[in-house]
Amino acid sequence: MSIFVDTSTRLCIQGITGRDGSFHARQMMEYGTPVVAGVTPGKGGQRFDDSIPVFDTVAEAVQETEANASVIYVPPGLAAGAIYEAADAGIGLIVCITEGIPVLKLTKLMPFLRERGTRLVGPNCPGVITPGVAKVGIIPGNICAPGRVGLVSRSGTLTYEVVNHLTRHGMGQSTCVGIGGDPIIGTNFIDCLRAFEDDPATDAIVIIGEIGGTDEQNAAQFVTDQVSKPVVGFIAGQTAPKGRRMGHAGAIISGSSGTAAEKMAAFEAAGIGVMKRPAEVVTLLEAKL
Amino acid sequence: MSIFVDTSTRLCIQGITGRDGSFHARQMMEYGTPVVAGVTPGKGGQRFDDSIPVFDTVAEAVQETEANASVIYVPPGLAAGAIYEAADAGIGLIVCITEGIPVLKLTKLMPFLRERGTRLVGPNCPGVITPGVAKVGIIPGNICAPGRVGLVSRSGTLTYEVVNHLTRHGMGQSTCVGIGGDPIIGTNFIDCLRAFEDDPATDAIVIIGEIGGTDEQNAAQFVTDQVSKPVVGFIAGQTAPKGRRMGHAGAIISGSSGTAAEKMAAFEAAGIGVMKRPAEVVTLLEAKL
Amino acid sequence: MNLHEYQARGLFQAAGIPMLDGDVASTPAEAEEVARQLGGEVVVKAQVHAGGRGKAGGVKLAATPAEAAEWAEKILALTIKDLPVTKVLVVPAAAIASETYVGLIMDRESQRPVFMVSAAGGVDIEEVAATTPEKITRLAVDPRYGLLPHQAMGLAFTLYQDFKQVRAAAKIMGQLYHAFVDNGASLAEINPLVATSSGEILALDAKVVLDDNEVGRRPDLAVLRDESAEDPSEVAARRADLSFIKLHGNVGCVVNGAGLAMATMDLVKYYGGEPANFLDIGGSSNPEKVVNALRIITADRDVKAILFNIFGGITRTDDVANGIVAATKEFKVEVPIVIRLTGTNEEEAIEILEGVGMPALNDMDEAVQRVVKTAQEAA
Amino acid sequence: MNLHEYQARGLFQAAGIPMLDGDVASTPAEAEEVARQLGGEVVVKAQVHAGGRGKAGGVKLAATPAEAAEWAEKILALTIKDLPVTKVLVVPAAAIASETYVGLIMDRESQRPVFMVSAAGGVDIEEVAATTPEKITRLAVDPRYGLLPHQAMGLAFTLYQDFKQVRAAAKIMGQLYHAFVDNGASLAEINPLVATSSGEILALDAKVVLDDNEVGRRPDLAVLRDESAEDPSEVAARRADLSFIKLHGNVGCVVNGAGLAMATMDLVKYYGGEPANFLDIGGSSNPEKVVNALRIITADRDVKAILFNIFGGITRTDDVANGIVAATKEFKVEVPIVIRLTGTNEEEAIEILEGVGMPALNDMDEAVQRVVKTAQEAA
Repeated sequence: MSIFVDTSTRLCIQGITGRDGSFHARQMMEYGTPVVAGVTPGKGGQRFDDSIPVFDTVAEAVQETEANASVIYVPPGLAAGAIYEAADAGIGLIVCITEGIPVLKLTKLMPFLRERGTRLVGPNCPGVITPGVAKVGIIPGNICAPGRVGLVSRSGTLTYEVVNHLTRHGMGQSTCVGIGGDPIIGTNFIDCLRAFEDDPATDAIVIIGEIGGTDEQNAAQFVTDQVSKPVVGFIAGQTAPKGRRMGHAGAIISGSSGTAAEKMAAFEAAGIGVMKRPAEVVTLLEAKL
Repeated sequence: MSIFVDTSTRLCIQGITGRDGSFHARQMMEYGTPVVAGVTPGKGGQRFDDSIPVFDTVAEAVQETEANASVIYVPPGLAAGAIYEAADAGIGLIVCITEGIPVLKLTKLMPFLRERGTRLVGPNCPGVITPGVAKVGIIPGNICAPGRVGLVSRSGTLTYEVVNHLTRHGMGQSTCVGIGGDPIIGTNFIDCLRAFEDDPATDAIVIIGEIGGTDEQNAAQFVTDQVSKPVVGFIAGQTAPKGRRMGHAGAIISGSSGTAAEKMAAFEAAGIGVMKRPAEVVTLLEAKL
Repeated sequence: MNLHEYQARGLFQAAGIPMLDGDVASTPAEAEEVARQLGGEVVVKAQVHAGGRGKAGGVKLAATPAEAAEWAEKILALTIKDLPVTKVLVVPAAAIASETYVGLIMDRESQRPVFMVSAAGGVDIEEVAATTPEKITRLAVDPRYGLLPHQAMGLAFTLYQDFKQVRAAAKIMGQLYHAFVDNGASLAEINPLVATSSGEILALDAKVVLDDNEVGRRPDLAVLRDESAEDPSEVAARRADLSFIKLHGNVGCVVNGAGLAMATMDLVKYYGGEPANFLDIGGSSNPEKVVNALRIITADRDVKAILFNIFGGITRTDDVANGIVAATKEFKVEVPIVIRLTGTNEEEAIEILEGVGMPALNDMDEAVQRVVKTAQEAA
Repeated sequence: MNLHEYQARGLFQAAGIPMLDGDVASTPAEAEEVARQLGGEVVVKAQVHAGGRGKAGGVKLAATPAEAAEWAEKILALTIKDLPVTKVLVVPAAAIASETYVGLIMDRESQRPVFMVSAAGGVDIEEVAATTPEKITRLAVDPRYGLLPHQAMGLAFTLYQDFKQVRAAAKIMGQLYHAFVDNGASLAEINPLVATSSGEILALDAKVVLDDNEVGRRPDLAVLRDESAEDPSEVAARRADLSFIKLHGNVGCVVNGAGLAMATMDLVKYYGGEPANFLDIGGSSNPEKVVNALRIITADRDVKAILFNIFGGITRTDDVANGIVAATKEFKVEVPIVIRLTGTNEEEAIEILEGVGMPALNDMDEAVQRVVKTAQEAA
C-alpha cells in the first residue's frame, strides 16, 4: 500500500481555475491521479479541460463526486478559509500547497481540524506522492518510482534531490510526503513515521529535516521508542546563521534548540543513519537494508 | 443515591467572601454540605468563619482540598470567567447562581465545558439539593425532605412552592435541580431526566417548565422515548403576553414554539401528568405511584 | 431590548453594511427637510416597537418633500398596538429587482448564533417559516471560530446567482455577524436585503434586539433605550430594578421570582380573575422595592385588588412585610391587599403585618381565590 | 520582522500597556530636546536589531539633557553586531523596586501562543531558561477562547504578592495578548516589567517580532520596516521578491527552494568552501528574478565564484537559463559561474546555455566541488 494517498483517493482541487491550480491539475491528471472535482467560487457548472466538473463550494463537490481528499492552490489570503471549507465538507485529507498563511490563523485552524479528525498536510508544502498511483501536490512525478522507501521532508526541492538519488539507484518509494516548512503544520514527522511504520509496503524511511524548532528531536525520540524499520536522515542548515529566517518561516534557529548539530546528534542517538550529503542517502540505505 | 450531588461531593465556593457568597456559604455549611474551600482572588490564605480555607485561585483550591464541585456567587461581569476557571481546574460539577451573564459569552463557554466533560448547572439558577445530604446553591434546605421524588425546574421560588407541597405531604425528594431561566444553560431537562431515570433512588419525576424555547417539548419527547418512571409536570406562563421577557431571559414566547399551551400539550402527549395548579403535584403523583 | 429601525441602521452602517442614506424625524417639518435633502421619492416609516406597522398604515411612499410631511403628520398621529409613534424614518425609495431575507438569532437549541436566510424575502418570514420551511436555509455559527468565509459564501449562494452579488451578500453576512457579536444582540435582521435594478445589494430595513444582560453592562448600548416608546409604568419599574410588565386585568400581583410570578398570574386566571401585571421583586428583599412596586401598581386605575405572593428563600418575608407597612405609611393604598407569605422569617413577618391589622395567609391557592373574589366585588 | 523598541512601544501603548513617556531621536540635539521635555534623569537606548546592546555600550543613563546629548552622540556612532545605530530612544529613568519578565511567543510544539513569565526579570531570560527553568512559568493560550481572566490572574500571582499589583499585571497580560494577536506577532516581550518604588507596574522595555506572512498583508505593519537598519543587499533582494541572507564567504549561491539552498550552503562548506549568501529564488521561474539575484550577488566584492543549483519542478530550468543569459547581457559578470540544473525542461536549458558557451552540470556534488575549487583559485 502506501500512506495518506492510495487507490481509494478521490481528489478535489481547490483553486483549479487559477494559474498554479490549473497547471498542477494537469500535471496530477497526467500522472493518473483520480481528480474528481475542482472548486472555484463563481465558476460552478463549468468543466476544467472539458472533463473535471467545477463547483462553487467544496460541499457540493463532495456531494456530487464523493471527493475524499483536497489539494489547495489559492492565494494566501484565502487559503485558511479554503482549509476550513474542506474540513467542514468532510474531506479527510487536505494538502495545502499555499505559502504565506499567517501563523495566528493556523493556530486557530488546528483545533478545528482536530475536532473533525481531518488530516492537513502543509501548508507551504509540496504535497504527497504515492509513485505509480497518485500525486497530490507539486512533487514532480517523473523523478519518483514505485518502491518500498518512505520519505518525509520539511523541504521541497531538497526532497526532489534526495528522491532523484533514490530513483536513479533503483530505490523506489512507497510514498513521499513534504510536510512543509512553516512553524505550524498539520502533519508532522511523527505522524508520518507512525504511518510508515504501520505501512506494510514501506521497508525503510528517509527523514529530511532542517534547522528550527524541535520536531526532528521529537522525531528521533519517536524512532527510538516506536519505529522498528531502518531510518536515515538529513538536516539542512548546518551553515545557517542564528536568528535569521532561512526562506521557510520555520527555519530559524532560536536559543539552543534548533541547530543542525543538535538535530544530527539526536538522529545519531536514535540510530538514524545521518547523511552528510544528500547523495549519501543511497549508500546509507543500502547499509541498513 | 441521588443525582449530581451526593456524599462524595467536595464543594468549593467561588466568591465566598462576597455578600451573597458568605450568606449562602453559611446556609450550605449549616445544612451539612461538605464545603472544603472558598475562592476569592486576593484573599488567599485567609479562613472563612475561621474554618474554610480561602484560596486565590480554583486551581489551588483543587490542589489543596480535592474539591470536585463548585458553586459560583460572583458578579455577572466576572461569572463567565469564574466558570472557565473552575472547568480549567478540573472541577466536574459547576453550579452558577449568578444572573445576568451575556448570552454571547455563554455560547463561547459551552464548547469549552464540553471539551472538558464538565457539567454546568445554570447560570441564573437556584442550584441543586440532595435533601439530607448536601445543598449546592440557594434552595432553602428547610422546605426539602429526603425521599424518592426527583425534581427539575427552570424556576426558583416556583420550585420552592412545589417542593413545599411535596414535603408537607410526605413526599421527600431524591434531588431537586434548578436548571435556570436563561435561554442558554449548561444542564437541561433531558440531562436531568436521564440522570433521574438512571438513579435507583428516584421513583418519580417532577418537571417544572415555563414559556419560551422548546426545551419542554424536547423533554416530553425524551420522556416518551427513554423514561420509564412516572413524570408529572407544570408549565408557568399560560397568561404571559407574546414577545415580552417575563423576568427570566429565557421566558419569552416567540413565533409559535414557546407557548404554555403547546408545552402542556406536548406533556400530555408524552403521558406526563400535567398540573393545572402547583398544588396538584401531590394528587397527580399519588395517582401515578 | 428592542431597537428602533433607525438605531439598528446606525449599528449596521457602523459595521459597513451598505444601506441607503436617510434620517429620523420627529415632526412633519423635519421629515420634509430630510426628504428635500435626499431628493426624489422617499419612504416614511413609523419608528415603533411593534410588528405589522405596514398594515397599520405606518409605512408610506411620498413623491415630494411636501407629501413626505403630510405622511409624517399622519404617521406621527398613529398608535400602533398601544404604542404611540413619536418618530419616523425618511429614506429614499429604492428601485428593487429582488428581495431576500437575512436574519441572525441567538438559538437556544444549538446554543449558537444561527443564520436564517431565504430568497423569499420582503414578506412575513414567520409565514415562510411556517408554510414553506424548505425555503429557509439555517446555519449555526461556532462563536469560537466566527462566521467562516465559506459559510458566508454558502449562504449567499442560496440567495443570488450572479457571482458579484453572491460576493456582496457574503460580505454583508460577515458584517451582520460582527454587528451581532459586537453589540451583544440576540437578533439582527435584514428584511429585505435587496438587489437594486442596477445590481447593487442593499439592506433596506434593519431590526436588532439586544441582550438585556449586555445592555446593562454597556453604556454605549444603554443610551439606545427609548423610554418614550415604552409604557411609563414599565419605565418606572425598571428604574426601581423591578421586573414588570403591564397587562390588562384588575388583579395586581407582587411576587418574588419570575416563575412563581407567572404561576401566580396563571392561578389568578384559573380562579376566574385577570392579572393586571407581571411583577417580580427579585431575590433581594429591600423594603424600598416593595414600596416602589406598590406605587407602580396602584397607579393603574384598573387595579381593584393587589396580591402579594412571597415564598421566602433569599427573600426575607419580614423585609417584604416591612415594605408593605412602609408603603401604606408613605401613601394611601386605596385598593384591598391580600398577602400570602411563607418561608424565611415568616413568623416575624406575620407579627409585623398583624401589628398594622393586615392578616397574612400561608397558602397560595387560598390567597389567589381571595384576591380574585375581592377584585370582583370591587369592580 | 523585528521591530525597534520604540516601534514595539508604540504597539504596546496602543494596547493600553502602561509605559513611561519617551521619544525617539536621530541626532544628539533631538535627544537633548526629548530629555529636556521629559525632565530629570533619562536613559538613552540604542535602537538596533541586535541583542546585547547594553553590553555593547548602547544603553546609558544621563543626569541632564546635555549629558543625554553626549551619550546620544556616542551611541549613534556605534555599530552593534555589524548594524549601525541610527536612532536612540530617550525615556525617563524609573525608580525600580522589582523587575519581572513577561513574554509571549508563538510556540511550534503546542501550536499556540505561549506566555512565559518569571519573577527573575531584567536579566538575560535565556540564561534563566537554561539554568533555572523552574523559575519560568509557561502557559499556552487557546486562541479560540483567548487569554482567560483566570489565566492572566494565575500568571500575575506568580510575579507579585500585593493584590493590586497582581491585578495590574494581569491586566497587562491581557493587553500584551491583544497586542500580539492584533498585530500578528510571533513574539511580544516585556523585559523588565517593573514595580516602581511607588508600587506602580510599568513596562520598561518592549520587544516585538512580527510574522512576515502577516506583514505582507498589512500595510499598517509594513510601514514599520526600517530598511536603514538592514543590509542594503537584503533590502534589494526583498524588493526583488528573493529570499536572501548575506553571509561572509566567497561562494555566491543561487538556488530554488529554501531547503535545497541550505543544503547547498552546507555542501559548499563540506567541500571546503564558504558560502557568501543564502538565496532562494522561489518556485516561480521568472527570468527577471535570476537577473536580480545575479546583480545582488555580484555586488558583493568578496564573491569569487557563483553557483546555480536548480532542481526544476515548478521552476522551469529553461527560464533560469534564460535569466542567466539575460543577466550576462545586461551587465558584465566578472566572476566565474558554475551551473547545475536538472528537472523540468533541462534539455532546453542546456541548449540555451551551450548557445552562449556556458556548460551545465547535472550533479550537485560535482557542481559544488567545482565552484569551491574555482573560488579558491580566484581568491
